Amino acid sequence: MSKVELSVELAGVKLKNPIVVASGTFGFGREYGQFYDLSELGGICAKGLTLHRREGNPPPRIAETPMGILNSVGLQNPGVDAFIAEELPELRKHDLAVIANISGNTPEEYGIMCEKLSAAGVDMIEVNISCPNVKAGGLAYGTKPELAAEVTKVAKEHATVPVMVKLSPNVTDITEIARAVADAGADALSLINTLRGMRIDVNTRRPILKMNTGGLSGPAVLPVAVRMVWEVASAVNLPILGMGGVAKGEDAAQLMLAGASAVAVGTACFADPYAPIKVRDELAEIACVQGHGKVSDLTGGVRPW
Amino acid sequence: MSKVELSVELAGVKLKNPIVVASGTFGFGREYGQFYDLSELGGICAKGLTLHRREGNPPPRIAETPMGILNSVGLQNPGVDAFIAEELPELRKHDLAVIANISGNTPEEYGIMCEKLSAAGVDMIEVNISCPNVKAGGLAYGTKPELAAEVTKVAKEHATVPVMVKLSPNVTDITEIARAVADAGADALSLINTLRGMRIDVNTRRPILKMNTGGLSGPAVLPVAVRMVWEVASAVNLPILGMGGVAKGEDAAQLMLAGASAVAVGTACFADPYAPIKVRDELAEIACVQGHGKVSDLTGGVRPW
Amino acid sequence: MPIEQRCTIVEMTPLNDSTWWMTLEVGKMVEEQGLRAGQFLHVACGEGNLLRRPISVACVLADEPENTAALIFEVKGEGTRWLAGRKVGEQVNVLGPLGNGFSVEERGRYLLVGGGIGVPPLLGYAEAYHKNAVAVLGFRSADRVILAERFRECCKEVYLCTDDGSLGRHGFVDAQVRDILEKEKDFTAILACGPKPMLKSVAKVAAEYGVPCQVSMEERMACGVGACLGCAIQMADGTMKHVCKDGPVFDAREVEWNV
Amino acid sequence: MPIEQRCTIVEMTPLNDSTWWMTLEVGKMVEEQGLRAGQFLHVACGEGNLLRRPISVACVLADEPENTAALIFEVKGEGTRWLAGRKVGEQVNVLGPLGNGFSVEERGRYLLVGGGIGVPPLLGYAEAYHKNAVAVLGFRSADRVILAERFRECCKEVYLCTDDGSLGRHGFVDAQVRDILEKEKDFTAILACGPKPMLKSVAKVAAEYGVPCQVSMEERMACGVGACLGCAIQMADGTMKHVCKDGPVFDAREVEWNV
Ligand SMILES: Cc1cc2nc3c(=O)[nH]c(=O)nc-3n(C[C@H](O)[C@H](O)[C@H](O)COP(=O)(O)OP(=O)(O)OC[C@H]3O[C@@H](n4cnc5c(N)ncnc54)[C@H](O)[C@@H]3O)c2cc1C
Ligand SMILES: Cc1cc2nc3c(=O)[nH]c(=O)nc-3n(C[C@H](O)[C@H](O)[C@H](O)COP(=O)(O)OP(=O)(O)OC[C@H]3O[C@@H](n4cnc5c(N)ncnc54)[C@H](O)[C@@H]3O)c2cc1C
Ligand SMILES: Cc1cc2nc3c(=O)[nH]c(=O)nc-3n(C[C@H](O)[C@H](O)[C@H](O)COP(=O)(O)O)c2cc1C
Ligand SMILES: Cc1cc2nc3c(=O)[nH]c(=O)nc-3n(C[C@H](O)[C@H](O)[C@H](O)COP(=O)(O)O)c2cc1C
Ligand code: FES
Ligand code: FES
Repeated sequence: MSKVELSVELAGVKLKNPIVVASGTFGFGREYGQFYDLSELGGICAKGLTLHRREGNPPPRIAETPMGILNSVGLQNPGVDAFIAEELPELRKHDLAVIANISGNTPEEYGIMCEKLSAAGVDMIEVNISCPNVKAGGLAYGTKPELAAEVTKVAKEHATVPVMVKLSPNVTDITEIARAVADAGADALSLINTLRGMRIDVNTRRPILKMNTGGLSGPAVLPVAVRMVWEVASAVNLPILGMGGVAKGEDAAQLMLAGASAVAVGTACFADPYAPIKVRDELAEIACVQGHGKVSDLTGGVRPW
Repeated sequence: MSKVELSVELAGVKLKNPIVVASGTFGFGREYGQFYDLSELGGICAKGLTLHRREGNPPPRIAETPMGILNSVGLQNPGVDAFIAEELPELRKHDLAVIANISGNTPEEYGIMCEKLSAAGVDMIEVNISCPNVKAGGLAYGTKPELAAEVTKVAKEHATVPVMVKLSPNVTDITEIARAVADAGADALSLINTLRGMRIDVNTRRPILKMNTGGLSGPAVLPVAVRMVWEVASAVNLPILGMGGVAKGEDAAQLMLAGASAVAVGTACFADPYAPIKVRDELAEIACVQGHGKVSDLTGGVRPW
Repeated sequence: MPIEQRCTIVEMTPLNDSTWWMTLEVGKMVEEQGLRAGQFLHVACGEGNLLRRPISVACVLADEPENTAALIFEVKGEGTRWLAGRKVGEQVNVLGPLGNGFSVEERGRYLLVGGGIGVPPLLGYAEAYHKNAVAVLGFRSADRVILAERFRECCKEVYLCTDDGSLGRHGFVDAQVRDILEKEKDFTAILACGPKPMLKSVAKVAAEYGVPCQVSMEERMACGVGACLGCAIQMADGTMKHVCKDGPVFDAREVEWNV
Repeated sequence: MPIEQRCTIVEMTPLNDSTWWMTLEVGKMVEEQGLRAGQFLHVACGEGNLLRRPISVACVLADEPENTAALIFEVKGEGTRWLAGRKVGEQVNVLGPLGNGFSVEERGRYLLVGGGIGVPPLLGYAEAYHKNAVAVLGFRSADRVILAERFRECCKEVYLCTDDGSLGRHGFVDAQVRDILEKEKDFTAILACGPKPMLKSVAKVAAEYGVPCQVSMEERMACGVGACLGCAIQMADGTMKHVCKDGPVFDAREVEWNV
């Protein structure tokens, strides 16, 4: 289509285009890989891994809200070893950056996973300190600067590939956490994870989710994501993978203008498996119409009043 | 329609039905009073007042987002004296609870306004410690437990009518603020105010709002409001005016089940001036179908898993 | 392999005051992907609803009308209300074929057990085993009954039950199933679809009489293709399986019923 | 007093590749509320868009067709795209009448100055002052021109300008306005509608020649009725006024142009 240069760099990792798929919304790529070649994507943040296999939370795990969804999947995954043995080789058949997403119960667990994944040759590790669906650890790491810094430090010590830390939006001041994580040596930041929310079935009087609350994602959260990416980009000097509610090229352009180097598409895939491809093409079109040679020219280009 | 008892009590103030209109979305009632008699409403939270007249923020002040809007009105208002002289008498011609909403630059300003408004005979005062659109004070009070407590204490000392404190959702732990405010003597809590967000015009590369960021409201925030009302209701023993994204009776029922004694309708009015009336009737219908004698039976009725 | 497709509506008929029969031209899904009854389509339900809605395929016609599938759905909330407002000639966007459908043998003898809106996915099986299958269909009351005539046309026997006794046998389907199995257990399997409590009781009766039982389960879905892990159900062995990818049909013995 | 009304679309005609003429049956708004050109309707634009869109009334017909109003709009984003997709016979939900419209005298002589999609709200005034008003209409280029014939039919004189010179005078409308005022200043007032930079230049020229000037302003709106204080514009005296309630038409001298 357009002649815009699509490739971008995220903490030294080259992405052939700035569209990545968000962790937990795209599995390990097998399912949506039935619809198109995964090489169309810039990268994949794989489903969140833990050291050991987890079955996740009891159902129901999904509730719809106005232009959003709540989920309480709770990190169901086969464990980091199974990922390395069974999923990574499959992903490597395609030409896209593979970003492993990890959650630990202790800083040590993060360290072990970083070692294993670095050795296995993923392109990047996304350290999830912000998943609101796990009782142990999880959210607490993402809301306390010292803990966030500690996890980051351990991850950096054990990883030989770039470490990206994923921030929670459920905080008073996201720049405080961003700064702590940056000071601890993170190579990149990704944001936002889900906002905590709840939906109640008024007939049964039960929360729809068995965990009572869950994480809100989808278009509803886009304005919060844009604000936080802008704040974080203004506060720290690290590349950002922006996400939260992206469903159109314009949404991705907003996040890039706010300061993101690349953009992840998550919930939008559920309505439309082709969403990441469409977002990529529309984004290229926007850059093209605006006369940019490269999409990366958008990054940080917002002109605040 | 149904034979459900609609009246509820909020910190000793009797509302003929649980539907209040949210501060800043309904002016002082004059405009929507052209569409129906304001006596249809349980109450009105009047447009946020400051000690002195304010012109508010420069335009643009409104941006649309997926199922939400951002605003940066910034407390444009005629000042507390003009409200008492010109607006309160008009509102008093109708049969509804009048709740004055106040914002101050200092705890002292809150005190002075509480005195004046108590003397003028409003039914309740809603202390806004959470408006994200004002530079001085505003948000800071709502995000720091000690400051929130201080403002509450001063307000209580100067008010002779019940004091309701309005909480910000832009915090890591809303129960912490709620507890501080409860301990400082608040008679009720209202939540949620707007979530901070941003939208960028990708063609001009300018934020749409002249203030760059603004407050997100409307259906998009409903799941966050339900979660926070539930958390706060579980944490403190104060009546709650729930709000955030209510557009249907079911939404109001969710907030009541989560713990709200009454519910405010805000942004929904912009699309449909009759929204508060429809929400009221649909809520009554839900209570009726479920076989309740009174809508107030819904309050706190959620059965968490 | 699932595909995304805009399908033209060629029939839209109310079956009762809240249930619709919608026939869609599904084209390649039948020819190339082998769409069959008991699988489901993930249907986009208008701009106001972010998520697609899973609706089972009641039956598939390879011809007359060519390459069409019937979806039968009840209006529950906003998505199905939107769907019910569609008209013949309009298009709906669907993902499919999704899920597995019941696993059957060519010469099998099946006992079909459906409850309410769980009845439709059995229709294709009733038709496939012409005059060979036995059906037990349960509904809340006489005015909720759907598809009874069609099942009568193609089943060996059809037993109707209603919760309030306003038509057929008074009570739940599991009592009827018990009576049938009491007389003869010689079924290849029970194929059951309906609300979870019903499936649980039917599974229990089937186990008692040693008859294999397949159940079609429901869970709230996001992606519909196995990517989000949203539609988990608990298995008896403590693991989770996913309705959209591993189901919706499961062996009743594998399911953990006590949650 | 504004009312909420579902209005049937009785005409839907494209004026160029992105601009539509939509005639609505507005019933009581004309009879009882005295709807007139220059006021606006706040139009609900489908489930996907939370806010209504303000669209000016181009002209009102009390008869033939009875009690209708013409809205002329350009497709800009999702709301107007939805609106452009409506068909004759469908209904749209509108709030109105809203705002003030231009303030005019029965025997006045008006210079109408419109730019782009700011041209339509002047149409009603051109028609009301049959063969008495002078119009200056500016467009980006020849293919963007709308309503030129209709203005020619009812105005004394019509001057067309295009930014690129592809039709009429090359350049902006304010140059043309200057030339006209240079020859004769005897206008009751200038009535202007268009983008803010255009209004600013026209206001400047008007002030130079001492001709009263009314301008129709735009600002992003939520409620449309004066309740949310969203649509503020800055006044020269430092106060804020609101486009929906105090406007959209303001005396050009009252507006703060340097923001
Ligand atoms: C595999 C499968 C096959 C199905 N087949 C049929 C069928 O053939 N006919 C039919 O009428 N119904 C069927 N259902 C149920 C149907 O999907 C729901 O009734 C429908 O999604 C409700 O949507 P709504 O917008 O009307 O309700 P809402 O309550 O507004 O929906 C809100 C959200 O909850 C989900 N939801 C609500 N109820 C259910 C439910 N029972 N199961 C799963 N998700 C639900 C919706 O999908 C949506 O995401 C099936 C469900 C599954 C899982
Ligand atoms: C008093 C008034 C009268 C108007 N009359 C007309 C008319 O007669 N014909 C016409 O074509 N247009 C008119 N406009 C402009 C029209 O309202 C916008 O073009 C329209 O709202 C854009 O909506 P959208 O969904 O297509 O664009 P989007 O950009 O998707 O809209 C997003 C949001 O921004 C608002 N918005 C975007 N552009 C404008 C704008 N220029 N002015 C105000 N709000 C905007 C929308 O209302 C919506 O809330 C008028 C505006 C005002 C204030
Ligand atoms: C079903 C689901 C599962 C998710 N699982 C993870 C996860 O395992 N790890 C993680 O860091 N984020 C997870 N997320 C968060 C997303 O990666 C993303 O941050 C969030 O959904 C916002 O983007 P979106 O609005 O585009 O979906 C999950 C989100 C969803 C909806
Ligand atoms: C335009 C606008 C102005 C507002 N002004 C105020 C205000 O002055 N004081 C206040 O406490 N809240 C104010 N709010 C917040 C609302 O009262 C309410 O808390 C919020 O909008 C969430 O409810 P909703 O989604 O129903 O609108 C304002 C909201 C909007 C949209
Ligand atoms: S719905 Fe996503 S895994 Fe089943
Ligand atoms: S749009 Fe609400 S005051 Fe004008």
